[in-house]
Amino acid sequence: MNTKVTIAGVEFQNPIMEASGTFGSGMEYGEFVDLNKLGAVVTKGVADKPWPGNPTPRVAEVKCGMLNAIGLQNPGIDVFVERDLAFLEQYKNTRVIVNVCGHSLEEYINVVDRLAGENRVDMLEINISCPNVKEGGIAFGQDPKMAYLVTEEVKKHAKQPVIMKLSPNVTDITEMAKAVEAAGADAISLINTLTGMKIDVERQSFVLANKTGGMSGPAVHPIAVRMVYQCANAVKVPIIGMGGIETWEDAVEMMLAGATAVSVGTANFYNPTATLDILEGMKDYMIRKNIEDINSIVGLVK
Amino acid sequence: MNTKVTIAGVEFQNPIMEASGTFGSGMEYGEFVDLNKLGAVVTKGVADKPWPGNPTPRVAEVKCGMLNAIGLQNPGIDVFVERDLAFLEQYKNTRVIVNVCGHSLEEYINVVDRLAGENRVDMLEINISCPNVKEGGIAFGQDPKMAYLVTEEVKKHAKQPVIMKLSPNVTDITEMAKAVEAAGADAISLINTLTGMKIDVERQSFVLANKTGGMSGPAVHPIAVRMVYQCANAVKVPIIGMGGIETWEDAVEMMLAGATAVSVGTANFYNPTATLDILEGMKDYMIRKNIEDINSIVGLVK
Amino acid sequence: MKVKDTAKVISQSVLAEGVYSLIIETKAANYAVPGQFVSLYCQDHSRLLPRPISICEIDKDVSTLRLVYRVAGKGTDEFSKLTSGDTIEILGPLGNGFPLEGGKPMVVGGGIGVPPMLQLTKELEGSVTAVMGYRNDDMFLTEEFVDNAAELVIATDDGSVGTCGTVVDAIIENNIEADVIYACGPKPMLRALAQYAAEHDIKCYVSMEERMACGVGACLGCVCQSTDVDDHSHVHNKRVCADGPVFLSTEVEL
Amino acid sequence: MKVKDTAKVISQSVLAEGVYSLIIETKAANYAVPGQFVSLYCQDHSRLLPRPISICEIDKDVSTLRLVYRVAGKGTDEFSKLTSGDTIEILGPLGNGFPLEGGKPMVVGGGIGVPPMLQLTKELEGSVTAVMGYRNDDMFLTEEFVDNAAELVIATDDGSVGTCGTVVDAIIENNIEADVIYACGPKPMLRALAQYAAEHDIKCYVSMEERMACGVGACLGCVCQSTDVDDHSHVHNKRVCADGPVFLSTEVEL
Ligand SMILES: Cc1cc2nc3c(=O)[nH]c(=O)nc-3n(C[C@H](O)[C@H](O)[C@H](O)COP(=O)(O)OP(=O)(O)OC[C@H]3O[C@@H](n4cnc5c(N)ncnc54)[C@H](O)[C@@H]3O)c2cc1C
Ligand SMILES: Cc1cc2nc3c(=O)[nH]c(=O)nc-3n(C[C@H](O)[C@H](O)[C@H](O)COP(=O)(O)OP(=O)(O)OC[C@H]3O[C@@H](n4cnc5c(N)ncnc54)[C@H](O)[C@@H]3O)c2cc1C
Ligand SMILES: Cc1cc2nc3c(=O)[nH]c(=O)nc-3n(C[C@H](O)[C@H](O)[C@H](O)COP(=O)(O)O)c2cc1C
Ligand SMILES: Cc1cc2nc3c(=O)[nH]c(=O)nc-3n(C[C@H](O)[C@H](O)[C@H](O)COP(=O)(O)O)c2cc1C
Ligand code: FES
Ligand code: FES
Repeated sequence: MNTKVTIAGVEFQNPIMEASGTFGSGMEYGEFVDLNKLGAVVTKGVADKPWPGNPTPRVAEVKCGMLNAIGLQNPGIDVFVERDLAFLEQYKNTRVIVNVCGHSLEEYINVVDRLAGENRVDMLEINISCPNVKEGGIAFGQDPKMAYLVTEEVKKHAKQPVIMKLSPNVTDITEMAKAVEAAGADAISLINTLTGMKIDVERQSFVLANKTGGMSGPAVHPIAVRMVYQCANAVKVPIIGMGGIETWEDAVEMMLAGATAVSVGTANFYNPTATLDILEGMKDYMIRKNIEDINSIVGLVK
Repeated sequence: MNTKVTIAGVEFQNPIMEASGTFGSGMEYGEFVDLNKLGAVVTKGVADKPWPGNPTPRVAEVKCGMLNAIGLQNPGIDVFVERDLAFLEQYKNTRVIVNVCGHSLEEYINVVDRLAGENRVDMLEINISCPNVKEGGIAFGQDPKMAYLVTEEVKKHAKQPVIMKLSPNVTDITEMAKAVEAAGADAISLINTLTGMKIDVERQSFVLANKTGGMSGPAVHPIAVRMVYQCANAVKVPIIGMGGIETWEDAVEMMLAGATAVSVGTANFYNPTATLDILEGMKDYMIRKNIEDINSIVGLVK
Repeated sequence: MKVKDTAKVISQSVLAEGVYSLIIETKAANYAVPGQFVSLYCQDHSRLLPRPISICEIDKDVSTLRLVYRVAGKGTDEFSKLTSGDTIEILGPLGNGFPLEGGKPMVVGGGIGVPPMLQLTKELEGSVTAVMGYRNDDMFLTEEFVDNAAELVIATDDGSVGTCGTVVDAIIENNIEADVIYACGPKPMLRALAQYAAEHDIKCYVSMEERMACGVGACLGCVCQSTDVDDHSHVHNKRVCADGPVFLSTEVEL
Repeated sequence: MKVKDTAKVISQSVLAEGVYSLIIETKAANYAVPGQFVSLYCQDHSRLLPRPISICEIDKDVSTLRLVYRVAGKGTDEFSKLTSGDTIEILGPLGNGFPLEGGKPMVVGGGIGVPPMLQLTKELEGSVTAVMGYRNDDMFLTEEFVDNAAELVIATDDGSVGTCGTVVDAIIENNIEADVIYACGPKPMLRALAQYAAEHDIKCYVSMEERMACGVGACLGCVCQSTDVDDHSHVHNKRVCADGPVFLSTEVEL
């Protein structure tokens, strides 16, 4: 039985990753999950300098999901390299994907340059759906021209293969996928969170200090599957699918729709072993369905 | 205590309506709900001729929601006027909003013209988020220029005030709202369904015959609230808010975000008395919070 | 009349592997006829849509319904854990039910299509032949049919009991005669029966299945293709929940 | 060590209006210290996020935890229906807990901040003064504090028992002396206490609350503003779930 998948020349022992921002750099979940068994650890978004993020409350529960407005709090690339990358050094079987954020193109590039010499970094995931980017504003992830530009520029500097992470808050996701593919992206990942809002009717005020937040969890899964399917039929680059995956069925569904690998985000919060549980379930499915190679189900449903 | 709201000169005894397509023309729910107590009955989309809709399965359950791909099956305007409008004649307290669909601008206009002389019709709701429209394609509800055009043309023919029903599958909902307002829309309603997909991992095939379907129910509520809020702060025309409303809290939340009235859709399917339950809950809230006039909470949270 | 009701669970038992018999007390029982169904709602609020389940037996004296179902997914799995004293939200009775015709009736059930034929058998006049198809000898409700039908004929896929094959095989093998057939079961079975009925010029009623949302005819989710134009939309789509689930086999595309 | 566990409900009882005492058996008990909390998960799958509840008592001999909580919404309402023999998913023990310092301790609880002070009171050395604030005479856990603290002082909002006013009013009124204060309760109470402690040069530990998602320090959802740069992100945001919930009153913005 083969569970190995390859994305832009990087081989993953299995297609199960956790989603950026839901798992830190793995340290906090090390008590529950043998990080060495994951396909990849995708780190929390890192910028060139420490970011304080948004005021609290930053998280809110919604039906079958949650809103978050963390605002990309992170320690900056220096601490990240010294502490987080050093920590990840010990997990040799697992690939490391560093999620990169910035307020401006320049800030993205600073991080990408800084990581160029880091062997422990297997891939970069460029988050162009930051809520508060200055230069180009939210247009980075919502305007195909801007997305093209960022991708092109990042590709000039990057020493590792580049994954562009797309926002679902767009009219036509395939337009975005095509733009970043045309600009040289090695892979795409989707979906980031859908912008939502929650109001407390008793206090008559927003639940989140930031008013709006990104919705994630099972509630967004059908939208994610649809977008992965659309992109798989619009571009040739491999896709990492995410959005509401909590069981092996959800993961398999995403792969049948066209994802080469999947990320698990919000589910970690209520099931710390979600990633490995999903991996086990997927293997059982392969046995039951006589699937020799997991790659054979990628995009099977047309 | 005042629960009356006015939209484009039409007075509603209360702000609770049911959402188009989830309630027929009310006949089937008459056993559970005294239609005379609703703010309005919003009918299933009607075209100029009978439409057969899509093949089955047309509905699928997703977590905290559902997908539908009915494909706007309807008996056409002639049967609708004779049977459905005649049936609604008896409910004098309740306003009647007719939801209009078409494959082309011409077909919309045919329906609008045909309804011009019908006194029982208080308002028109123009559905520009049909999945299968020919002329302009899905662009009707996803391209502000097309939305402008449809609105302008409909307004030329309509004898009743016109509500434009917007699709949430767009990058910037305020752009759409502004376009239809500029073209003369008297009100807007949102949100229609979010496009989603479900794949059966055992049968390795789409659950819906149509592959994709529109997602509705509690899962979409936070997105609907966000979009209503954004539009309320971008346009002056009144807003009818919908998307996942199942309790009075959800309805109040939508009004606090800026909706003058609300529609209840999917919730009818699991609670046939959802509309009236919500109305009762809203009245209790008004008493508890000392709210004299329901209009005072519209857009209260800024 | 339809009611939305909080039904009381009287008892639940296992009839065969994964097949449960649930008895609930509900005022819906007072209005029910054989062939109708009820929508059951999940307690877990992440699952919103109704689970339509046919009525297996009706006891108007004590206002109870018996529902027999197979665990097919998360909803029915949830129901299988109900025990005496629990409650469950239901909507019903829904649909048209079987018309009780004159002449010699044959009732045919296949798999989880067996249960709805029981109440029908009890209410039909004349000597009823019941033809029931199962996968294997893990059968259910056979005693009830022995008690209530004039004759019980069994077919199993693996031949462990009765005719080895389909219900149509069993009908042919046993040379069963009838003026009217009532049937519920998987589509291929209904299709074969409809063809058999057409060839032998027998009236045949079939109970259809489709994914549902409202269960009351409003959403147009559950249509099946009909040979004639339907009353609702004037196309060729009859609503399984409101115009059916029981149709003449000649009325619908099988 | 933290564990994700299916805990067994041993018993549940009502202590005051809307206040429940839940005893669960879980291996998390073996690692727990006073001031830590556990995340409780809802059975209803439409509610995904954890409900953090402080540990009120720990019995390592039988691996049980006592949790005392107020019904505040749908999740706690769900928990309030648990009875002996049920199970509940938990994650814990989480957070740092109170450090057991030397000197004369005073433990202060306000409202639903009372429960976590009980296990602390039991584990502190020296004669503990417990100062507990309630809304009115519908109090809870007072007997337990009488049994375990050297002294119990009560404040109520309506003056029905003890000092009429806040816990700080009670401390002043009763002239309570201490070398270290441990406190849990609403933010205004913690703020007043911190000020009192600063004025009297007393070390003061406060247990903080914030909305949580992961509960283990990974998501950065639950931060509070800290006076010093934090270890994780090198900004001024300490994670309540991992760096807290217990902080020195001088460490955090109140
Ligand atoms: C009129 C009618 C009568 C029925 N009577 C019986 C009966 O007496 N006994 C019995 O065991 N089963 C019966 N069924 C099938 C039963 O409704 C499904 O097995 C059940 O809904 C599965 O729910 P689940 O949550 O376990 O499965 P899931 O697959 O988790 O359900 C997901 C969704 O799909 C729907 N669904 C899944 N399978 C079916 C199906 N076959 N038909 C319609 N909707 C489906 C569910 O209602 C739910 O909305 C009947 C179906 C219909 C339409
Ligand atoms: C470290 C810590 C310890 C706590 N200890 C106790 C305790 O011992 N006893 C007790 O009664 N309560 C305690 N609380 C508060 C308790 O967590 C909330 O009352 C509870 O989560 C409310 O859940 P709900 O579903 O009933 O309310 P809902 O309002 O329906 O909850 C919706 C969401 O908001 C979160 N939430 C709501 N209120 C709070 C709150 N005050 N703090 C954090 N999250 C909240 C919920 O966890 C959930 O994710 C503690 C909170 C924290 C952070
Ligand atoms: C608390 C939280 C923090 C997140 N932080 C990041 C981030 O830093 N960078 C990023 O690209 N995505 C971030 N995301 C988005 C997730 O990586 C993922 O795309 C999204 O949550 C959908 O997956 P899920 O439904 O499985 O959570 C975050 C999500 C959550 C819930
Ligand atoms: C089964 C079904 C049919 C629908 N048909 C229509 C329709 O004919 N015209 C229309 O404008 N919207 C239609 N809608 C969209 C609803 O009116 C509403 O905008 C959407 O479902 C969100 O509300 P909800 O979450 O409360 O259901 C339909 C929705 C459903 C679920
Ligand atoms: S389920 Fe809605 S019409 Fe049948
Ligand atoms: S709740 Fe995730 S860091 Fe505290």
